[in-house]
Amino acid sequence: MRSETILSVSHLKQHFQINKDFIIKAVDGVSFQIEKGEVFGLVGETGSGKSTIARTIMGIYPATQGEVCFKGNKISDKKVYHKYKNDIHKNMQIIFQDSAAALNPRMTVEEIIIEPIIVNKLIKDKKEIQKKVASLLLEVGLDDTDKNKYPTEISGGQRQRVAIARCLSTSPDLIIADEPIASLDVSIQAQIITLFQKLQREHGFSFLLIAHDLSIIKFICDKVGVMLNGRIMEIGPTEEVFSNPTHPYTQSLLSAMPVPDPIYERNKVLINYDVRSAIKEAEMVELSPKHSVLNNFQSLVV
Amino acid sequence: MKDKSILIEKIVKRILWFLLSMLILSIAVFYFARLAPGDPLQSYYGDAVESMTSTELDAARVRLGLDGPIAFQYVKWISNAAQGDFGLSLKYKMPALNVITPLIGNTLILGGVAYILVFALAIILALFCAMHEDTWIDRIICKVGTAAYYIPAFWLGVVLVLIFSVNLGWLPSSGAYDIGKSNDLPNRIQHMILPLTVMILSHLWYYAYMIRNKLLDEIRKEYVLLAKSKGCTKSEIVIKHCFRNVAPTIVNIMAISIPHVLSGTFIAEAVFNYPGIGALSVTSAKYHDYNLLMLIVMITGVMVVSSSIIAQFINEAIDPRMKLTEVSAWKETSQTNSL
Amino acid sequence: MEGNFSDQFVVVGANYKTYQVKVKKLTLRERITGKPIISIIVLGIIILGCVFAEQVYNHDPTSFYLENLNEPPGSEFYFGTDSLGRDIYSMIWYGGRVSILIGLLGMAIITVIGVVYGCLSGTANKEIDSIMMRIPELINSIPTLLLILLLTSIMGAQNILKISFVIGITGWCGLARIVRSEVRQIRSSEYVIAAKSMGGGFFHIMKKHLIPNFISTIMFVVVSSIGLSMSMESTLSFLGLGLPVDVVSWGSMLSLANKALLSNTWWVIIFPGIFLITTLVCITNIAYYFRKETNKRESYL
Amino acid sequence: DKKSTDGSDLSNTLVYAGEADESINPIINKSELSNIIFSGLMKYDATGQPIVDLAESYTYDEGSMTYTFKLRNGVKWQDGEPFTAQDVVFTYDKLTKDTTLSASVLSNYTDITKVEAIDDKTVAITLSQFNAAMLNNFTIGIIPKHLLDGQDLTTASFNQNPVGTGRYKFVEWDKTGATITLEKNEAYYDKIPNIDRVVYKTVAVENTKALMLESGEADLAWLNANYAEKFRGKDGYTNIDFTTADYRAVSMDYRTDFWINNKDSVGVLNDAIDKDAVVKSVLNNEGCTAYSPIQLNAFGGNTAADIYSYDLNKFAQEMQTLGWVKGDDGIYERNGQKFHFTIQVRDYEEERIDIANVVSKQLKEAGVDMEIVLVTKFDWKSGYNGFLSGYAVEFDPDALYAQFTTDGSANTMKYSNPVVDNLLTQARHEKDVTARKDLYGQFEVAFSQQPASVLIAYLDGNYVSISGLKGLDTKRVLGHHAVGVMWNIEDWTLSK
Amino acid sequence: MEEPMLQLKNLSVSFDTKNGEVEAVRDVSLSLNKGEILAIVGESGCGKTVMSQSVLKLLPKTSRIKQGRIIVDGEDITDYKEKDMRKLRGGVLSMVFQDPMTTLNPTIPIGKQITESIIKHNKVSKEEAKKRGIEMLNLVGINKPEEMFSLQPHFFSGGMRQRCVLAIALASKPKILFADEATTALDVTVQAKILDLLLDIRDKTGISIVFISHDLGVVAKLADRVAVMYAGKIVEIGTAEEVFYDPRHPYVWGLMSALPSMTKTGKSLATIPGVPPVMLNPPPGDAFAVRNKFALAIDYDKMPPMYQISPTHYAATWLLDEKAPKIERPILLKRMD
Ligand SMILES: Nc1ncnc2c1ncn2[C@@H]1O[C@H](COP(=O)(O)OP(=O)(O)OP(=O)(O)O)[C@@H](O)[C@H]1O
Ligand SMILES: Nc1ncnc2c1ncn2[C@@H]1O[C@H](COP(=O)(O)OP(=O)(O)OP(=O)(O)O)[C@@H](O)[C@H]1O
Ligand SMILES: [Mg+2]
Ligand SMILES: [Mg+2]
Repeated sequence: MRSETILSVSHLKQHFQINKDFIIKAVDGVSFQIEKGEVFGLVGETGSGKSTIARTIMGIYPATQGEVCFKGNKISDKKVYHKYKNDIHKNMQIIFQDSAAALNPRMTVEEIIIEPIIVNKLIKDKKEIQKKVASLLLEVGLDDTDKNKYPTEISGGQRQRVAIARCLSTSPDLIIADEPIASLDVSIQAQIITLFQKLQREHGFSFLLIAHDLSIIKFICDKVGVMLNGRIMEIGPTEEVFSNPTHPYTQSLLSAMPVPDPIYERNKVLINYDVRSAIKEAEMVELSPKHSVLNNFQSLVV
Repeated sequence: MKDKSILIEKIVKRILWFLLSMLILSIAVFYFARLAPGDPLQSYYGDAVESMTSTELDAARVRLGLDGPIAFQYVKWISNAAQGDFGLSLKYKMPALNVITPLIGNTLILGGVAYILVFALAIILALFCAMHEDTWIDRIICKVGTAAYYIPAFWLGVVLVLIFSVNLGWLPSSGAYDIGKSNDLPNRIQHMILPLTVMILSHLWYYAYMIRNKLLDEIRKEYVLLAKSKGCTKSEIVIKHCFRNVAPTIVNIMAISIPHVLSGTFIAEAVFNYPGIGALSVTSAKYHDYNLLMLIVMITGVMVVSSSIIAQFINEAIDPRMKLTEVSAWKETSQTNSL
Repeated sequence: MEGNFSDQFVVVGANYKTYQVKVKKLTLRERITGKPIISIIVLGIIILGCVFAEQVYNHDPTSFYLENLNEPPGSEFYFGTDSLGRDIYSMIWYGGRVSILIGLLGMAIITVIGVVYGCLSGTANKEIDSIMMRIPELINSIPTLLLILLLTSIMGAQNILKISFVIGITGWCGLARIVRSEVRQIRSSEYVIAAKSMGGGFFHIMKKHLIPNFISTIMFVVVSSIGLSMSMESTLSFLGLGLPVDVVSWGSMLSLANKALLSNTWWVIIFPGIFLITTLVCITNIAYYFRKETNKRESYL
Repeated sequence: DKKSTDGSDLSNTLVYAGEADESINPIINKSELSNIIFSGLMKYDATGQPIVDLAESYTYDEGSMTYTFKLRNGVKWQDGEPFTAQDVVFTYDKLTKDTTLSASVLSNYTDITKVEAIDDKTVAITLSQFNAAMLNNFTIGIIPKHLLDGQDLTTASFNQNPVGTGRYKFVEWDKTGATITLEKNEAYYDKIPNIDRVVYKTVAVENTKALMLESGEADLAWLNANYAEKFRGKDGYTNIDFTTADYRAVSMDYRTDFWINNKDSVGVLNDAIDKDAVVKSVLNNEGCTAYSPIQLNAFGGNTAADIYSYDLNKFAQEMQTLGWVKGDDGIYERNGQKFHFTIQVRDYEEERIDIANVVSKQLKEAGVDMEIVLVTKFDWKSGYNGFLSGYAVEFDPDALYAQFTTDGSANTMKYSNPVVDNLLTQARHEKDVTARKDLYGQFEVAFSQQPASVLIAYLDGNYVSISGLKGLDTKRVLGHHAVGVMWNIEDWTLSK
Repeated sequence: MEEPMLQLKNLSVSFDTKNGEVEAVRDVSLSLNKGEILAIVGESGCGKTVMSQSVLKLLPKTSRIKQGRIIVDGEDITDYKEKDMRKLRGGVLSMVFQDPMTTLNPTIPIGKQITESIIKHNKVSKEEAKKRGIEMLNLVGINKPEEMFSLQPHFFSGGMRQRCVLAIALASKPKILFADEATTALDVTVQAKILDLLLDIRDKTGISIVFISHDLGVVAKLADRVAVMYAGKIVEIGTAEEVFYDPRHPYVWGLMSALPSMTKTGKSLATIPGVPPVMLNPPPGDAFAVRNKFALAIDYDKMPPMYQISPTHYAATWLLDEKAPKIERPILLKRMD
């Protein structure tokens, strides 16, 4: 059976007009698809447009060009978006990097978790809601006593769990996670990643996972896209991209990835990639059915 | 090349905005002033207006530009004003401009000196307090400053007069200068000491506290730690680093504080019988002296709007980041700017 | 306890014992240090005195005791009488009521206008926002006193409501600006984005996210606006724009300063002055406290 | 010598602190300054009787009802131009023919039908009917034709730069310093003053005048009773207490419905007001209670008109007779209407506010609600029921005519009483002095019975000067706001 | 043996807060040799920053050094007053902070910020200082340093700013550089370059570096020696090889196994349950015990001493006690090829 495409982004552009002479091309023609139950990773350095993609998909910014289809509906179109508004609100949720900023400090954990339910009027019965809260807390590994606390009273890891619980409360089909673990400690990171894995396995959620830590992408993602300056440089199954990085930028990124091995690290040679060497007009070239690379460098031999 | 055209465009934009603001301001004040009940003709003719016939009244209205609908009056006013004719003062029965001219200098001198002193002292005080945050001296200054700020200015003025003019006889109680001494600088300064004291005491803390708080925010920024780890002393950090960064804000505060300080001259002028447009504006509003009122409002408006434009240019010189954004001075400052 | 070594060196794994963090119970003293307790108490006393003025005063505050002009403070008239024989002591409690009422009304008007305007401007799009922000800028380019003069002359005879209205309507700009910038910040914060993306409407976001989050930031301004309104009232009284003459307020009492100081009746002027300034300083201390609370970061200096 | 011209030597300069003025022009407003800069055909003597001034002599022809003035020779305007009969004609033409002019004095001159210059030094003024006060009216200052011809008198820059024929000549109006400087007119045709210069300092706030006296910045000022009290017996100061014809009253506005309905209930209010207490407290005893608007005038003072006294029982009775009944709130009611009325009081006159306050309280206790509204300038359109007025009839009692006759030019309260109209008209045209006095006596009684206003008190004119100022003469009864103190300024001497 | 550049002897630093005493650094001893790079790793809140800032005495007034000594270049500076410290700061001790975006003064040109410290410590003329400043910019690898000298920070990218911060810190030739999470805010590619730069500078100038990080990968690249902190204490210290290839403390095991790069894809990560402790009144025993599946009973009651494993390798865990049961290390770092 062909797997179902949950999200498809094609030729998406997002340009910010700062003033008359100055446009930031935050996203400049990006295409990818996420199948049901798949974890898609986006890597790239700061400012490469990862968050902007996430926000454009969520409908926070109207797309400058290109289209976003959620479950086959072209939601980048305003009318379509409105038509499927309820479905989108319920089935697409976002988790942000900074759990402290993503949770309203004036709301209790419980209030935060049930906010999507209340807003979308999914459950009306008070008792039912209580039950739901309890089950969600359990699911993300929080204590029932935590529910009356405020975000400032719990640790960063717990906060991120609350954010996850909030997004699980509507059982979404797609979770967009924008650097959800970057602000966490190593030991807590592992807990959250494990939680993601569990959710994906048990509920079959699809993920769009944004990160700049390659090791995490490598660990959890089925597919990965490497971004630079608003464009995807290389996209493909994680295994393939990591074992056979073709684009020099991917190579440089991989070479820069720190590895906890002193001797290896000391002898490692960085691969430098000069962005300026890129050719402006370039096309994606397929290396394998799923692995493509942007041909904006000279040495590509297909 | 491109920079230059951007600059020109910016200046043009500012000037357009400036003109637009003055237009809106004049329309608003023109309209609102005329909403007030009471007959402007009475300011002009006094109680005699009672015995005037309706034809006489109509003729008088035409002569004074008070006939027709407000919009019509406004158009007449603005087209005259554009030619430098701001109409007749109803109370003083001479061109409004002539009423203002001999007095504006006084107010500008008093207000200007107070303005400079207030900010100079406020900055010094703020720097001092910020350097000694939460020590006893800072706390005392805060308390005394607050109390001084809240002592009603008019009351303070009277007390000062009683002490320094009446009892000690050191300083004159009123006026801008002694008879025949209009060119005698020391005499003028003598007359300004008490009004200045009142104006400074009643404004100083407001701004000192504002700047102090800005500085306190600033010394909580990380670059302070870097400066400190370089080996800079406290005062070097506050003066060379933090102060420089709050300078744009201070400039903005200064730009929009002009009406606030002018308000202060109203009271000082009233208490010390100091001839100036402050007292004049109170009278003009009370007497429905529309033309005079408009002129005064226009003058302060021009001062404020143009100074905020100047402030923006100064700020861009201090902090190039400002160039990227069109910051309106008003957005920058904190706290209420009332009084 | 010197236990058995082999007992001690046995693997027991995680969470064998739970350790409760001992959070020091704060003594009353510690709990109130840093809080403006004295200000609250003093203010409380003054407010209570004014609220129960009828019980506190011993003369009719509106009467002229024409036999007792300019009496110095004594056992009959605790704070003395003024040049028309009014009892200062009784007037203070009675007049404080008006002054405090004006302060509170002024604050209420400032807060309502400031918050609504700030929220609207803060949530509006860039163009509308920039237009909306120009309006207070324009208002602020006229000296407030002049503005108040204009408004009072439009509105005719004064009363407590009108004077509070005038003070309020000319004093909201600063608050609106703060609310606006707070709203701008909060609305681009991730929890608001999250709420939006889960379908939260404007009012939901306003109620649940915006207002609860800026309320502490604006407390300082809100509380200080009480004081500002009160002192503005006294200035207006001085300029002859205050309340009707038969309404006693601290402002109207203070505005007799000129007269009283010349006739050496210091009590006429000192007592209302002390009450006004004390009240204002107390209010400001409380406001400063709110300000400090919202900015608890440590100085790097 | 040079010293006296550089302006800073004040040893023979009188510094007078007074209220601010917008223009100095005798036609537009009568002020201390216009009185000494300008001079009229006639002037008042110490007792307030008109005597010749610019006119050397005059004759009155009963048949043609014409005054013929022979003008003094050699009089020069202060700018050097000769003073001629044309100037007189110009002035009176202005007063009688200029429609753009609207000054409160105009109705004094409505009887004039013709003004002509017979020659350079002779002027004939023809009336339509005899007017007993006309000689008084001829005291108005003459203005120079050569400077004002063809100009709008109200807005002419002349008003800030006046040229007259009086004892002092205008030197400078320093608006920046808020002073007006006058210098003695060396070319004056009569006694040249001793004091070289007069500097008039304009002051907006009443207490500033007292402060200026205290700190030596002023030599002479008119103070209210309370402030003047401070200087009594103080070293270096002299209190000069003039009698004035200036009284304070609660005047009603008979345009308003309240008084249209309750015209009969004005006089009775007198019974509820303890005027003595007002004089004692507010006026610090510097003044007396008032019962008639010409009580202190040579023609007035008919004690038969003093028909009211402070008596709350009597008041209650009268009110009952008038049909007023006290309501639950202690305020009288009649025909479903409360005895509540508003009066406007100007906010810069301390003693008026105090009077209003005390009176309001006293009335309140008696059962009448008088609400005070502070205004900066009186507003006749907003429907206030009255105002706290001040008037003075210091010279000819004919001033009453403009004030109290129906449609009189100064009848701001729209008072109308046929008896009063009749008496005042008669008196105006009565030639015999005793008969006139009798008519005014009748007027006082008639007025008392149905008063336009509730008269409260006469104020003394409490001037305070430095001790070195001598020659002020309290013989003269001063006018409103104690104006007229400089009537004999040429006799004053100053030593500092 | 050569005198160490920096020695901390039983250093404890506490904060007095409303809720009680926060023991941020507890009984830390370590030494740093000339030209050595010592990395301090540990999770958020474990006291890394407090420890390094206590050496420069940059901590707020609420802090105090409860016990222990700080010896810099043979000199005991524990009781130095502000005035004495000012001479040391910048001159001998220098610091680079985490976020290059906020640590530079936005309104002052980079050059001025660099020369400020040079002029302060070296009493040189402005021109001289400028020359040195440009040299410094050159050293940290900024192109066209003369032009960059007079530009404000906002003209620079994050990586360049961090280079500038480094230039400032190095400007007056300090002997010890503290780098507090100096590369955390940067992209991996930029980070790698800055790390190379640090190594390069160490080789050129012989400076000693205390490098604070929570990223074991970064530490592996840079450090000669590594100290792992947990809850204000150093739990293990040794050469990089020793700590990475032969860790002894269960916390370090936990950290290593939690790294995705140490785990096979598809397998689940070995997580450390629980959260790091609050430093307000920490528990009496090993603070890690409650999260440690190998915890011994004694861990809950008694603080483990530092056990020496090799002349350079120490660890504070009761597992190293001879009475303790032998426990198989759950993971072994497989060396990359
Ligand atoms: N609302 C906006 N208006 C203008 N420019 C924006 C806006 N949002 C993002 N940008 C710009 O778009 C570019 C891409 O930003 P984005 O946040 O998507 O990057 P990112 O890859 O998520 O970076 P990071 O790793 O720092 O989160 C940046 O240059 C940013 O400045
Ligand atoms: N000013 C302070 N007042 C009270 N406690 C403080 C203060 N500064 C730090 N602490 C506490 O000291 C402990 C150590 O903090 P420190 O900043 O050194 O941690 P860190 O290891 O640098 O963490 P991070 O990786 O987050 O920078 C923390 O528990 C913190 O709460
Ligand atoms: Mg991002
Ligand atoms: Mg840290």
